[in-house]
Amino acid sequence: MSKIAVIGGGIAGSSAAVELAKAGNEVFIIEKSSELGGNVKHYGCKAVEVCTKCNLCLVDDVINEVFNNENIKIYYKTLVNDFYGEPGNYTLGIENEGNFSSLDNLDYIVLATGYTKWSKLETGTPEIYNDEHIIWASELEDYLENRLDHVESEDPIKLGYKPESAIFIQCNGSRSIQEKAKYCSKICCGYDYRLARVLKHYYPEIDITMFFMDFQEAGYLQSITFDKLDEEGIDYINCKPMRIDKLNNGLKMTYEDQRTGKTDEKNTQLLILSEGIHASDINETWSKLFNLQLNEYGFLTPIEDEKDTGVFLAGTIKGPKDIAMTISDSKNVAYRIIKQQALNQSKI
Amino acid sequence: MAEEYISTLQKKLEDGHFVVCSEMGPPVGADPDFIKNKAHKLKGYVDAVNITDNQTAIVRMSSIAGAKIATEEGLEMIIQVTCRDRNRIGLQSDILGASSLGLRNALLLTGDHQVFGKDKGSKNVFDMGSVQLIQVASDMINKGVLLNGSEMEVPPKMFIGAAANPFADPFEMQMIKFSKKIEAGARFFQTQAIYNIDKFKYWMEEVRKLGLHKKAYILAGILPTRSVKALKMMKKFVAGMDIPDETIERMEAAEDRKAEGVKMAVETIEEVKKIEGVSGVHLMPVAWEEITPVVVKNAGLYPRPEVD
Amino acid sequence: MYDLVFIGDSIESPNMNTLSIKPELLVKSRGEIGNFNISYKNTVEDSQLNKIKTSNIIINLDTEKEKLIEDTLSFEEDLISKKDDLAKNEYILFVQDYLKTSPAIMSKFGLEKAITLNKELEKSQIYYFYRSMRFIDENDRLFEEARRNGIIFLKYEPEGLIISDDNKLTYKREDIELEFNNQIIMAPGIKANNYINRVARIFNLEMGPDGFLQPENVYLTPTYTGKRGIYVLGGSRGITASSNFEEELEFTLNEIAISLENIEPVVSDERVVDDQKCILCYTCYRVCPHGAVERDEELNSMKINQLACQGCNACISNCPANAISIVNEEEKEIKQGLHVLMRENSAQTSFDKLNQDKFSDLNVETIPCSSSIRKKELYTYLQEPENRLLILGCYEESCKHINGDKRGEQIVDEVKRTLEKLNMNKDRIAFKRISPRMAEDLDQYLSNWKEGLS
Amino acid sequence: MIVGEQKDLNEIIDMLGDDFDSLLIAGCGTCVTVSMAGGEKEVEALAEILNMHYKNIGRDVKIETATVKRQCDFEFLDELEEQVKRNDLTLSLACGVGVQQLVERYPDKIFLPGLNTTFYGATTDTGEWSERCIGCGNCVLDQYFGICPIARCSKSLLNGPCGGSQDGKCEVDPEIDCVWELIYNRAKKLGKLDELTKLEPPKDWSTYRDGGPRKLINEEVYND
Repeated sequence: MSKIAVIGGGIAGSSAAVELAKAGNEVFIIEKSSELGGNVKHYGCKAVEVCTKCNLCLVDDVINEVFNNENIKIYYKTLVNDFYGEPGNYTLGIENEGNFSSLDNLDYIVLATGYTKWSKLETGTPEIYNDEHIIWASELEDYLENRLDHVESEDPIKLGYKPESAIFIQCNGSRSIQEKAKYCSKICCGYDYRLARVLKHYYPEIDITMFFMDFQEAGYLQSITFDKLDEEGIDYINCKPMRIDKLNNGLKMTYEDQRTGKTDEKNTQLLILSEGIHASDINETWSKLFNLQLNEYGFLTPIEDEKDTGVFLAGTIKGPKDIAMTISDSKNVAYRIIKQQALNQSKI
Repeated sequence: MAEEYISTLQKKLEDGHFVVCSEMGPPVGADPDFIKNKAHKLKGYVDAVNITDNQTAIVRMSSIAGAKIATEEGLEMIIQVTCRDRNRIGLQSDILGASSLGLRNALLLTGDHQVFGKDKGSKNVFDMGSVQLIQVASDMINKGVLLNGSEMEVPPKMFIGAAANPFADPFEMQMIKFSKKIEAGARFFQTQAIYNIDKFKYWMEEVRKLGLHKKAYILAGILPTRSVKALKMMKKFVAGMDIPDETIERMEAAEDRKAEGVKMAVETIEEVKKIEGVSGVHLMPVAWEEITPVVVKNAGLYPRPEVD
Repeated sequence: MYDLVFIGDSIESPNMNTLSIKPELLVKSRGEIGNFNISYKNTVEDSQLNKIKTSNIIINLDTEKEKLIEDTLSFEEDLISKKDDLAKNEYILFVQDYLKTSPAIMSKFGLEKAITLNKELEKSQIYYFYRSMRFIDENDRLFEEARRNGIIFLKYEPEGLIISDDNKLTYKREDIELEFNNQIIMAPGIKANNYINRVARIFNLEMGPDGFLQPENVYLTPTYTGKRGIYVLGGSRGITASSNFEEELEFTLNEIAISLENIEPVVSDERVVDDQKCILCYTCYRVCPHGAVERDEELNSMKINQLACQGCNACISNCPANAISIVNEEEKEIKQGLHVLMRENSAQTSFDKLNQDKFSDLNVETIPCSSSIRKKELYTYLQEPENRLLILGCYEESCKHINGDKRGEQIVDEVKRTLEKLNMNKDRIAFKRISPRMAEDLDQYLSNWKEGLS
Repeated sequence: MIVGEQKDLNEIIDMLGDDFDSLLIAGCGTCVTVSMAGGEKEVEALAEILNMHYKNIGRDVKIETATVKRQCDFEFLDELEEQVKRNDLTLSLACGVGVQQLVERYPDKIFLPGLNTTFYGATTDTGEWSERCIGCGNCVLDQYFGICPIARCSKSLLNGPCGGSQDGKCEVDPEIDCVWELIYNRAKKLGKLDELTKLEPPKDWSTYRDGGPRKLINEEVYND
């Protein structure tokens, strides 16, 4: 049995904590906010008759397991501000609403502080994005938490109006050199597709267009392919729009249609912007505190072997991942620690 | 083939005439004039007329009774006998009765299943199937014995025919069954209605490969229609009917659909006439029997040859 | 005793005692996680059976690749050895996503091959036709490198790429039309392994879409089957599964390593079959989503493997002989009024977020799965005319017990039909699907239902 | 195995009538349990359904249940003696054989059938059974490569498919496989298609019901 601190109570931290606790370890989750669940804690279900494998159920399961496991202690509203010691005997300095204390005799540290949504960044969000007709995909996700699926309602997802058209722009804040995010965030196409299906479910007449660059395999949603999307009547346009203009009651998108090579326009009432996964600011602090490598995009990788340092990285702190991948990655981290414990045990 | 002719239909076929057969449905009722009227309209235009045996499993006047009435009006008739409603006792009895009434042609069939009719709750018999019925009838006629081995002093006289469906599946198995019918004693065949002429040509090619066209006469089934609806209904509901979409499109595009229906029938007759091994046609307009003379004339098959 | 048996190709698994069995040689499997008994032959012709035991099983069958068009080359072929022939072509045409979208792993192969070939063949221009590039591993970098090296990428719509019978390729867009008569190199069509059905039958596993082995279900990620201790990897899981092969492999081997240390039952209460009542009809075997039931060859009765059982009770509610029960199950007290049966981790999670006082007048019962409802008990409850029942299950494909939601709904539908026949109000029983993230919806629905509104 | 299905609920209620105060529902634990029509689970559910119904229409009826291993053997029926005697009516959820055995064992009592005995069949899917044999008394499976055209062809044709066979389906119902397609495919696979060219004479049906109700005696064990 070891004492292990998990920094971050999102999906990654919670998943790792559960596996470590199940193996009999004493686990401390250090969470900066007042609840577990991280970035997706208020996202709503995207099932429309059939589940679309957004994996939020898995998140809730993991969090329920955290609550039900006696080996896990959660520190809410707590920040980490110091780290010292040696492998097998680390100390973390923590701060809870101005009160400073420390966690001692820690055998392992799991860093799982996740990512930052592009929308939360100070850079890169043009003025027009404040328009009421433009929402972030994550805002729509939050709307869905309050949707009325089984109850008759004029406005089942509480948008405040019945949208006749919706446009999604993918790869927003990703695959862009200017945004310091040349990579693909891996999650947006799958999420946007699911959101589009929910919109189609409630507003069967709605006209949906997606601007995309390229299409990811949508994680474990194996049945999503271009062929499928075509069938569902979603219009896919292969480019990022060149310009967005305000209209009286909506927006005008100007884009170059690669299919025809011509410039075209399209109006919409609702513009949904996907948001790339960006490295969290705190990664810089962690890189110094825990001696980790910061890559060109701000994500972290270990410098020394994790097995030797006892400091492990879990989830999107390392780069873009969807929920399912984050869970399996974090469980893997836990398993590596457990294996290491077994090895250490056998040495003794 | 036999030197003496059992029926005029047989003689015309053996003389090498391109034969025209037609079909009539007896009434749901006991009115003999119904048959007589139909007979008058067909007389002179066709060489022989089938009279159906409770087709699509709907109760009608018996085929034998109807055939007798029509014969008296001067038509050469082909009775139909199906295995759905009678066991081997009834079937053999009917063949004897029909022959004694002077009816000389019989088309022996398995019969439509009763689910297609109005008496879905009836019990079917199917003591035998068409192949077996052909064999039994053939032995009655040629050997003078019943299925149970009893000999008859006066055996029946019948020219035996059967049905063939070039469009049913599995193709090869259907061909085996076709051969079996010939082996059992079928002397002429009437085919399912032809809309897919290419498939029919292919089927005839296979028939010729096996030399079967030399062992029995094949009459190509022609079904004149006058509406898109009828075509679509048949395509959807009549099992074993092969109606290409182009046929339906053609009918849809036609201004005068009746004329188009006749034209299509005539074109098909002209096509099948060119095929080696086709000895005639069998016209089977559904609920449009009055069109038979028109089709026969337009196809240049009028007047019909006379035999003694 | 092996730690792990691979059905199909073996994969290096450090510190584990493994064996690999070809799917065509697999004959029989019995038992459960920690103790599978497997019989297999050495060759197809062989009649001698080898019997081994293993703790875990990974089904690792490759997909079947088929050439979509005759006389083309494949992304997977050794193209370098054919470079002299290829050099005769002025243009070389790479095509992916033909007929069906190709998985990301195929883009990777295609890009790698195109880049290598481009370096070897100075005089040929490479065109790469695709509908969508999908990014895993190094694809991003490869794509960029390929473009930098002068490979021309052309994106097409389904109707915009035509390959004729004599392999002439026409590329059409509104503004351009190109025609080529050159060597085509294509991503192969991908199908499930030919032995998948055999393997599924032997292990009693539910099939997934397109003839692969993993049903669409959120709880089966990443490599689970419904059956504990049996995992599906790569080409046996699904078309796109190869894309994350490395991560999935590590995850699976780790899970196995943990299970080798200690395997706990998922449920604490044992489900048992009464061997005097069992008539061996195999209904439980067929309905169990976790492959936990098999025939007890000694007792001449079915039995439930306790480690494999995940407690959904589908076997109990479906057993026509009432032969299966939960050990020490307490007799339920029938409370009158409004009764809500809640699936434990979906509806219950949502319900827990609500103001409980508002619903204190409801009899709320947690059930492991909607398939656990028993017809007889529902009728017993509906005896009193004022009693009403609501069953809250999971959304399709998000049921932990694979298809328990559907079974539950079928039972409710049956009860509704009965009520209707008896001229009774069929809406006295209702089935609804609620996910853990639908608290708001559940709140309003329950409020309405209480008032008899729904 | 004998496959059965429960009669329509209202038919059962009408059949039971108004003239009784107590009812025994008797299940059968073999064939009809497998086809989920008359085993203990169905017996108990039906009892609750009828309880609910009689309560709803304000009638006081006492319902008991019992399920024996097989209703087609007297020895099992003896287990039911007390229950049969103390109830006005017995509704049997066995096949038609079981109901008649009950009548023979307890000639003074009334027994009603709760099932329709449908056919001899196999479980072809979870909750699905299909007819495979009609018990003609003279098996011909050797001639048709193990697939029975008597039971599985709508017209029991022995010499090949009728003209209504299309795309492997029967003209009577597109849900039914054309058995001749199955026979043909299997013959072809086995390389024995020529065996199907043999002309099959009319079948001797005297071993079927057409020879009158049948009885079978096993000389080896028969109590002469």
